[in-house]
Amino acid sequence: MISDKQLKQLVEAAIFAGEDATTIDQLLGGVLANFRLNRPRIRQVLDELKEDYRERGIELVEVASGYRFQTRPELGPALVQMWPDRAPRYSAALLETLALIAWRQPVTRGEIEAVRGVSVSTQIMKTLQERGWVKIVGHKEVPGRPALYATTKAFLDYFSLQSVADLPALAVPRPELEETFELLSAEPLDTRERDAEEESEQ
Amino acid sequence: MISDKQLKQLVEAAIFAGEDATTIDQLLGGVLANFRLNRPRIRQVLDELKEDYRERGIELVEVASGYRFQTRPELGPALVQMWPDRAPRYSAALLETLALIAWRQPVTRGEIEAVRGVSVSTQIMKTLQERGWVKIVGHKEVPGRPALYATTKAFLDYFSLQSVADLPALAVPRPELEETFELLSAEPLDTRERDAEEESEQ
Amino acid sequence: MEPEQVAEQQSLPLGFVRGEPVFEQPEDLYIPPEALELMLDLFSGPMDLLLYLIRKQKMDILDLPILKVTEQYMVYVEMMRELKLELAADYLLMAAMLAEIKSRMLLPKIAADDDEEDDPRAELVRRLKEYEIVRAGAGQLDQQPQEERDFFVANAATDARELAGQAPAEVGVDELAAALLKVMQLVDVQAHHQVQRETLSTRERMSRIMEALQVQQRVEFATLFSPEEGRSGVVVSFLAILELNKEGLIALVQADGFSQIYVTRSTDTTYNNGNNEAEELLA
Repeated sequence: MISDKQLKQLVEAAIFAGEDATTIDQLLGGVLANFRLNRPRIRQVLDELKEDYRERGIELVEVASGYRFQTRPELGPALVQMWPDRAPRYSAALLETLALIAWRQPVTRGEIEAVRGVSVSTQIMKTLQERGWVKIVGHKEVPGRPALYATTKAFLDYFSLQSVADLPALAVPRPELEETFELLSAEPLDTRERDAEEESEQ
Repeated sequence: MISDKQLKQLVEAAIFAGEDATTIDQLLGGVLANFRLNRPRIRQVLDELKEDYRERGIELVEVASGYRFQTRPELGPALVQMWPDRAPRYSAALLETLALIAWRQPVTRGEIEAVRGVSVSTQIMKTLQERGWVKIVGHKEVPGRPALYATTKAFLDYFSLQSVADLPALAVPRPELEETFELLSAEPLDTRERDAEEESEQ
Repeated sequence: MEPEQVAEQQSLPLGFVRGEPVFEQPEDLYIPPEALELMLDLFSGPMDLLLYLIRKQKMDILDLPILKVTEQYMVYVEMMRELKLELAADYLLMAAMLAEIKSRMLLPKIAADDDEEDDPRAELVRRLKEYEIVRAGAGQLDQQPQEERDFFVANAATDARELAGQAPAEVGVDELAAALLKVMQLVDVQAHHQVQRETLSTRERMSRIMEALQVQQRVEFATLFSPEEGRSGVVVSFLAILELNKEGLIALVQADGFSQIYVTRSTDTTYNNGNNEAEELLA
């Protein structure tokens, strides 16, 4: 059993912690999976939360892909000043994650991490989705129902690609990598981590 | 002039909208730049916000790099079910390496290996840097100019620490550390490293 | 140092044999290979093993029982060597150091005045004390609340960033191609720069099919093919459907032998709350 207060706290925390908007199904299948709750009950909690935040700096809204908290529109002009202009650049970690999603799509975050050998930060996934390059196209039906990520048409448009298949032709092989490949091919896959490191140190 | 209610809404929205933790200076220089407000006033607002969220699913906390909202710790186990592939697990080797860098910083890889009695995998160093927990702050002026590693605020934030001294085992003072810091401060921080860190936080 | 630290160390099993934790070294000093491999995972290096052996003697590091510890350490290392286990090099280095200290301890003392300075164990004791701090620090780190394990950062979306006109970062296709190359070599060596274009087209098509299934619970098999794409496009779609089916991301259903084939999302029945499907179809 779960008290009304606990239920509201869980729903609130889950929506705040989500990378993007959260659906009622995600709540029922995830954070509330251990409780027997129905959709009307969750809707009621969401209505209460909306009410709780009525006078606050942020509000709970329902968008096409679910529920999310967002800053109150009238605060926008003042909040603008929190982000002074600067020319940002993407990190190697972000680009590698994007390349991996393009190549292995549809792919879960866990699969990306397994290949890269390091964890992928939530911020990277969020940036890629905010940019509209990556989207969730479904969920893998395994425990936890992890999201499946794929590249979008906006991704192809941005990079002027007809298809993801146009990418490898552009990838110019670097001669110093050839050696690494030769060394690598003599060894089984589990040693790849160590070899990848050698490469990154060059 | 700004009403108490508006001020609280702005501070609240700015903290929620920020990618990382937000400092009082960032608030004063950003969202509140048009108002003549002082730090005690902001502290008071922050205290009120803490109080407002006392019973909610999230709480306002102060970490090494500023203020942020985060989910209440007791909700962790239920929330992890929502994103099982986001839950990280770190090896003893990684945690020891990280603890050592925190304690002996700035430290070279060779020095880490000397204490741990085992070679440090490049994968571990890569993971620590990609997570933004560790960065290169300079090079030791000995043959080979090995990189000097130090921990970042992002490391403290991640482990909910205000300072390395919050870890009692590592809080033991080391007199020789003082000297190292003096030496280091004579040398300007490698700015490329700092830029790289900013990028990776996008 | 702290007593609880000792207790923790004591309760650490040497390994697990058929699910049973092994706390004590068997009398005949035989440790099954599988236990030893697990033990290697348990210890983060030779210092960790050494610390464990000292704790097992219920001794203070300061009174390092070098003879006993060296003896036991050598037993482990000998077994590692027999089993040709990796990591042995770091352990061998420590073995050599222990052997050296042991031999120096056995030598008659030349000038027995300053015992502190002359103790051959002094350097190892210093290192062990230092390592003990690191080990305790790592343990404390692990106990700390960790992001995405114990708590999640709460963020809200905002339109202010767009208002700010903050231009998103620019990146060129060549950078992306270089990133792809880097990632590819992590995974499949054979493939490197000549990953078949077909594979990529297929993966991309798989995404589009998953996306279509987000809108509709099931679609007719035939609608996933567009004749205007020509023969190669049809092949790509077909391969994508086969691959999705193989990865368990979709299911192919047919009411009877000759009726229309439908492609559906593979559904998880554990949490369905009845009217999901109707709502999704309406959405």
